[in-house]
Amino acid sequence: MNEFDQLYREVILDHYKNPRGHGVMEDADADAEGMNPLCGDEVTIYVRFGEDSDTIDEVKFSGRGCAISQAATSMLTEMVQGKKASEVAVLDKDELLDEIGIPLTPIRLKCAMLGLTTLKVALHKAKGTPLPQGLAGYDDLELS
Amino acid sequence: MNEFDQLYREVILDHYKNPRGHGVMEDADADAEGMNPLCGDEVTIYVRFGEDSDTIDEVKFSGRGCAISQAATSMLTEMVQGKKASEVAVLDKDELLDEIGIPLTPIRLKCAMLGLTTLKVALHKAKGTPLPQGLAGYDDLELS
Amino acid sequence: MAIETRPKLDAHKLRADFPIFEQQIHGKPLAYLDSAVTSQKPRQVLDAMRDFYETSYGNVHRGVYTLSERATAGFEGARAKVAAFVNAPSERELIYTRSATEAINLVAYAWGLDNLGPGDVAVVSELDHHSNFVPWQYIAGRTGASFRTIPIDDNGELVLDSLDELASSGRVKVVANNLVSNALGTINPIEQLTAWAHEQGAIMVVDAAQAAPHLALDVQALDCDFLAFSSHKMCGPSGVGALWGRRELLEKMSPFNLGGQMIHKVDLDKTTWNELPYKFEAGTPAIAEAVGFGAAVDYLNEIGLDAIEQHEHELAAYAIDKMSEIDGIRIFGPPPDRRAGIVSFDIPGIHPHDAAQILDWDGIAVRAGHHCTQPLMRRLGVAATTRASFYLYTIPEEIDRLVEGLHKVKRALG
Amino acid sequence: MAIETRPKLDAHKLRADFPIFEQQIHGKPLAYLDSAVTSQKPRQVLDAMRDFYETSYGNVHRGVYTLSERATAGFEGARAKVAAFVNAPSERELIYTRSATEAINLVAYAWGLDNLGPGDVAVVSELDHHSNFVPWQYIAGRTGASFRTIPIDDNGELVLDSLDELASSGRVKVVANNLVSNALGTINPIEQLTAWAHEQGAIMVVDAAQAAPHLALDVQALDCDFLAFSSHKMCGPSGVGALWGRRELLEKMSPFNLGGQMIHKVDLDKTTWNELPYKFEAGTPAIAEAVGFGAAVDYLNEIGLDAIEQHEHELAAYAIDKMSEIDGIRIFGPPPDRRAGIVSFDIPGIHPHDAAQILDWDGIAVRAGHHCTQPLMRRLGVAATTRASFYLYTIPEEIDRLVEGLHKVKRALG
Ligand SMILES: Cc1ncc(COP(=O)(O)O)c(C=O)c1O
Ligand SMILES: Cc1ncc(COP(=O)(O)O)c(C=O)c1O
Repeated sequence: MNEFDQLYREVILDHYKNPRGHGVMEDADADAEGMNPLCGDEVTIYVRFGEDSDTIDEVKFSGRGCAISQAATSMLTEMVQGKKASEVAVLDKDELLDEIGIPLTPIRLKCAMLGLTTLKVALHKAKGTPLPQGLAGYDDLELS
Repeated sequence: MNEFDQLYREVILDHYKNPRGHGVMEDADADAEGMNPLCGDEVTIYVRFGEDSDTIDEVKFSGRGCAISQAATSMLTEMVQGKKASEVAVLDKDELLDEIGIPLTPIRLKCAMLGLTTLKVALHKAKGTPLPQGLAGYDDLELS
Repeated sequence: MAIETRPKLDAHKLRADFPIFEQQIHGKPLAYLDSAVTSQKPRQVLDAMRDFYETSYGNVHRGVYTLSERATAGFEGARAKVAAFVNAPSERELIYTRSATEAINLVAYAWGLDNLGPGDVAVVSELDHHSNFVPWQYIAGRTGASFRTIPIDDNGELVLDSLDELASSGRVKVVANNLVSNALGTINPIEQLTAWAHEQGAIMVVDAAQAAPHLALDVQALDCDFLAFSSHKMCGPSGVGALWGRRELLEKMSPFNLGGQMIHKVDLDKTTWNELPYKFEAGTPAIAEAVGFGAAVDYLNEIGLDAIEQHEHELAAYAIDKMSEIDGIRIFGPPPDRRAGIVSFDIPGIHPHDAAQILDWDGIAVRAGHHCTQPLMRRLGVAATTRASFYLYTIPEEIDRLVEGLHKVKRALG
Repeated sequence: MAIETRPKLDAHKLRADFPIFEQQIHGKPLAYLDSAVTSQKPRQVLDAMRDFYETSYGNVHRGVYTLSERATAGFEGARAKVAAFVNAPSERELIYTRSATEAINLVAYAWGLDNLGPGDVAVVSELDHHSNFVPWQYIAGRTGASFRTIPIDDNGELVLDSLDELASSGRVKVVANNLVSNALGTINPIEQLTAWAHEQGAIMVVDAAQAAPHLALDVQALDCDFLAFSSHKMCGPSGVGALWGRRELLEKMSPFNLGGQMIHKVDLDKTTWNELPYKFEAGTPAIAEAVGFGAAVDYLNEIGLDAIEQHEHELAAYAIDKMSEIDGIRIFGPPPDRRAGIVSFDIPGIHPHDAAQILDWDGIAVRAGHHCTQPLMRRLGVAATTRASFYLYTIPEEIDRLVEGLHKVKRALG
C-alpha cells in the first residue's frame, strides 16, 4: 500500500465525496463554529437532542475543509449519533482517530480534530458546562 | 620586536607613567568631560587660551584610564600647545595616531581617541560652534 | 564602452551548492517550490558560519582579546555587506534584528508609541503580510490612532485611486507596505506610495522581506524611511534580519529593546543610549547568524540580483503558461512581468492541503494556506490557496513535475 | 539502593569536543577565560545544526510537506528539551526569544505596559546586569511607576534587610533579579526574594542568563513567575534564548511582537491571538538555532549540571587561592561556595584594559570592563574590573597561566 492509498484510503474518499450529515440545521439545540488557523478552514456544527434533552439525535455540519477534515467530521456525525451529550463532551480523541484509521502527521492531526473540537464546544456551550482546558486549545493539541 | 614591545613601547610607557599636563585646572577657559562606554573610563580636559583668546596656552587633564588612553592624552597636551583653537577643533585623528605610532585594534582606538574627542568638545563648547557630526560620535568612530 | 549582455544564471549548476538537494523525498528528487516562505542554504553560507564558530567565536564589542576582535570584525564586516546590499548611505543605519517581523515591530513600537495618537492614521494594504499588518493595527489601537487599508483590485494590485479618501480620514502619519507580496508575487509601486506618504507628512515603511531575495534594492532610490528584511529568505541563516532606517529618524526615536550594549551610561535615575546602530541592539545579538547573513549577501552578489530577477520572471511566465492548461484552475495575481517568482492558485474542488500533501509524495514541496494574509484571502473569496514559489536554484523541470502532480491530484480527488 | 558518588567531569577530555581549542593564539594555546560573556560550542551542537540545514530545513508550522514537518519536529523537539531543562510544567510555557535580554524585554513590555502605573514599584538590585535593569527602569518610566534597587554589601551580596523600606515606598508589583551575577559570580537567594515578592502581591522575574549554564534549574522549586536565559552562554548557538512563564500570566498578557504565526484570526478591526507559546513568537523564529539549543541541552545533560557546578566551585576556589598571592590584588564577591565560576578583580595601578591586552599576547582571554553593570561598578568604586570566568572545558592549568600572566603585567606596568 503506498502512501497515497494509505492516507486517502477508500473510506476517507467516500466520506469526503459523500459527506454524511452535511448541511445547515435550522433551530439546532447546540451549535458552534471552529477554525483551523493554519489554513483558515471553518466548520459549523449543529446538534439536535432527543426527548431527554441529552441524547444526540442528529448532528450536521457546514463549512469547507480538506479531505481529512471533511471526512473526519463526516465520520464523527455517524459516531456520536444516539450517544449522550455528556459522553461525547469528554470523548477521547483516539476513538475518532481509530475510526479514521490512518497515520496522521501533527499538522494533519489538526485538520482531523477540527470537527470534534467544535462539537465539544457546542455541547459545553449548550449545557453551560465550563470548557475544559483541552478545548481552549491547550493540552490536547500536541506541539510539533 | 614582539607585540608587547610594539604596543607598550618605551615612549607610551613613559607618557603613561609620567603623564604631561596631568591635573585639574582651576578657572579654565574651556573644559569638557568624556567617557569611554566600553570600560567606563572618564577624562576631563581643561584649556587655557593666550592673550588672543584663541591660541592654546595650556592643556591639562584629569581622570582615569588605561595606558593607551592616558599616554595618548598626555601626548595630545604637548601636541596642541601653541596651536590655534580653530585648528585643533578640526585636527585630523591621524595626526595623533602618527604621534602614538603604534598599530591599534578598533577597540583600543576608542581608548586612544578619548582625549582628543573630549578636547574638541571643550573647544567647540567654549567657542559656541556647533559640534560636527563626528563629535556626536557619528562618523569618525569606525564600526568594528 | 562595450555593451554587456546580462549573464543568465545557471540554476542547474547552482543547485550543486545546496546540500539539501542531495537527498530524496519519498524516493523522488526534492522539488522545493516553497522558497517564498524560506530559502535553502548554500554550502558557502554554512561553511562561513561553521568556520566562524570553530576559529573566531566570541562576544562582540566587549573584549580586547583576539577572539572578541575577530568576532567583532566578522559581525561588523557582515553589517557593511548587508548595508551595501540595500545601498544604505551608512552602515550605522543598518540594525540587526531577528527577522523582518521584528524589524517592523521595532519601528511600530519605538517610533509608533511616541508618534501616533488620536486623529492620526496608520495605513497598510489588503495585500500585506500579517507581519506588516498586525503591528500597525496593534500600536494604532494602543495609541488611539486609526488603522486603514489600501484596497486591491482583482489582479491583486493596489488601488491607488483610494488614497485620497484615506487622506481625508485623518492625519496619515505612517504608510507601511510590502514591496513584493508573498501571497501573490505582486511587485508594488512603492515609489508612488512613498511620494504620497511624504506629501502627507507621513513616514514610509517598506516591508522588503519578499523583495530582498529577488530584486536589487536601493533605499536611496526608493526614498523610503525604513526597510525591513530577513536573512532566511535570501540564502542566509534563520534567526537574523535587518532594519534599515533613515538616520535622522533613528536618532530621534526612543529605543526598543533595552539592555546591555545599547546603553551609554546607566544611572539609577537615568540612562542614556549608545550611538547608532547599537542603540537598537540590546543584548547579545545573533553573532554567527550575522556572519552567515553577510556570506549570503556575498553569494547573491556573485550571481547578481538582476540575473536572479530575470530567472524568476522566466520561471513565473513558464509556470503560468503551463499551469493555465489545468482545467478550471484560477491563478491569482498580475502578469509575469509585474511579479516575482510566486504563483498562487486554486483548483475548484481541490483543497490546498490535499494538493500539497499529494504533491509531497512525489517529492514536491508547495505551500497550502493563507500565507499569513487572511485579509487578502477574504478579499479573494478563498480560505486558502496553493502556492508555488521559485528561487535561483529552481529549474523548469520542477515546474513540469508540479503540473504533472496537479493532474494526478485532480484524478485522485476531483 | 546503592549510594552513587557524583561523577566528576573530565575537563581535559571535554575540551576535545570544542574545535576552538585546536588553534593557537599568538603562538600559545587558547586559554578562554571569558565564558561568562559567551561560551564556546562543542562539535555536537555544530553538527546538529549543520545536519539540520542540510537535510531538514524548512519553515515551521506552515507546510504539510516533508521538510516542513521535519523542521517543525526538530524545532518543537528542542522546545521540549529546553522546557525540561528548567523543569517547566508544560512546554507551552517555554517561549523562544533571541536572548535573555529579549526575554526580559518581553515581560517588561507585554506585562509591564498593562500592569504598571503611578504608585507601583518595580524592583531590581544593584547587582543586576543592564539587561535586567534598564528594561524595568524604562518601562517604569513610561508607565509612571517608580523604580528602586536592592542594595548590596561589600561582599556583593544582596542586603535583604532593605526590603521593608522598599515595600513602604509603594505597591511593589514586580521584582526582577539575577540568580547568578555575571559580574561577581554571586549566587543570589532567589527563593527568599520570590517569597517576599509574592507576599507583596508582586511577580518574580528571574534573570537566569548566568545561572542556566552553571547549575540545575527548576522553575517549580524556585516558584518564580518568569525565568529568562540564553543559549549562547550554555554551549548553544547565538541568536536564540528562552523565556519560561507561568501559564496563567502568559495567557492573560498582551502579546509583544506582532506578526505571522502569533495570530489566530486577523480582521480589519480586530485580531485574536494564537494559543501558547505561539502568541509570543511572531514571525519566522530562529529555527536552526533552536535545534542547536536543544542539542546544547542534550550535551549539558549528558555531563550533568551538578558535575558542572562542582567543577566550577573547585576552579573558583583554586583561582581565588592562587590569585590572592598577587600583591595588592582586590578580589570582589563572596567566598567560592556561594559563587559560580567567576572571579572579578582589580590590581591597583593596573588598568583592566592593559591587563587583558597583555594577557591576550599569551593566549589568555579575560574580560575587562564594566560587565554591563555600571551601577555595581559605581558601588564598588571602580570604573571597571578584570574578570576571569570558567566553564566545563576550563582546566586548572589555565588558571596557573593567568596568575603567571598577571605577574608579567605587573612587571611591565606596575
Ligand atoms: C511579505 C512578507 N513580509 C513579512 C514577512 C515576515 O518575515 P519573517 O517571518 O522572516 O519575519 C514575510 C515572510 O513570510 C513576507 O513574505
Ligand atoms: C546576568 C546576566 N543577565 C543578562 C544577560 C544578557 O544575556 P544576553 O546578552 O544573552 O541577552 C547576561 C549576559 O551577559 C548576564 O550575564
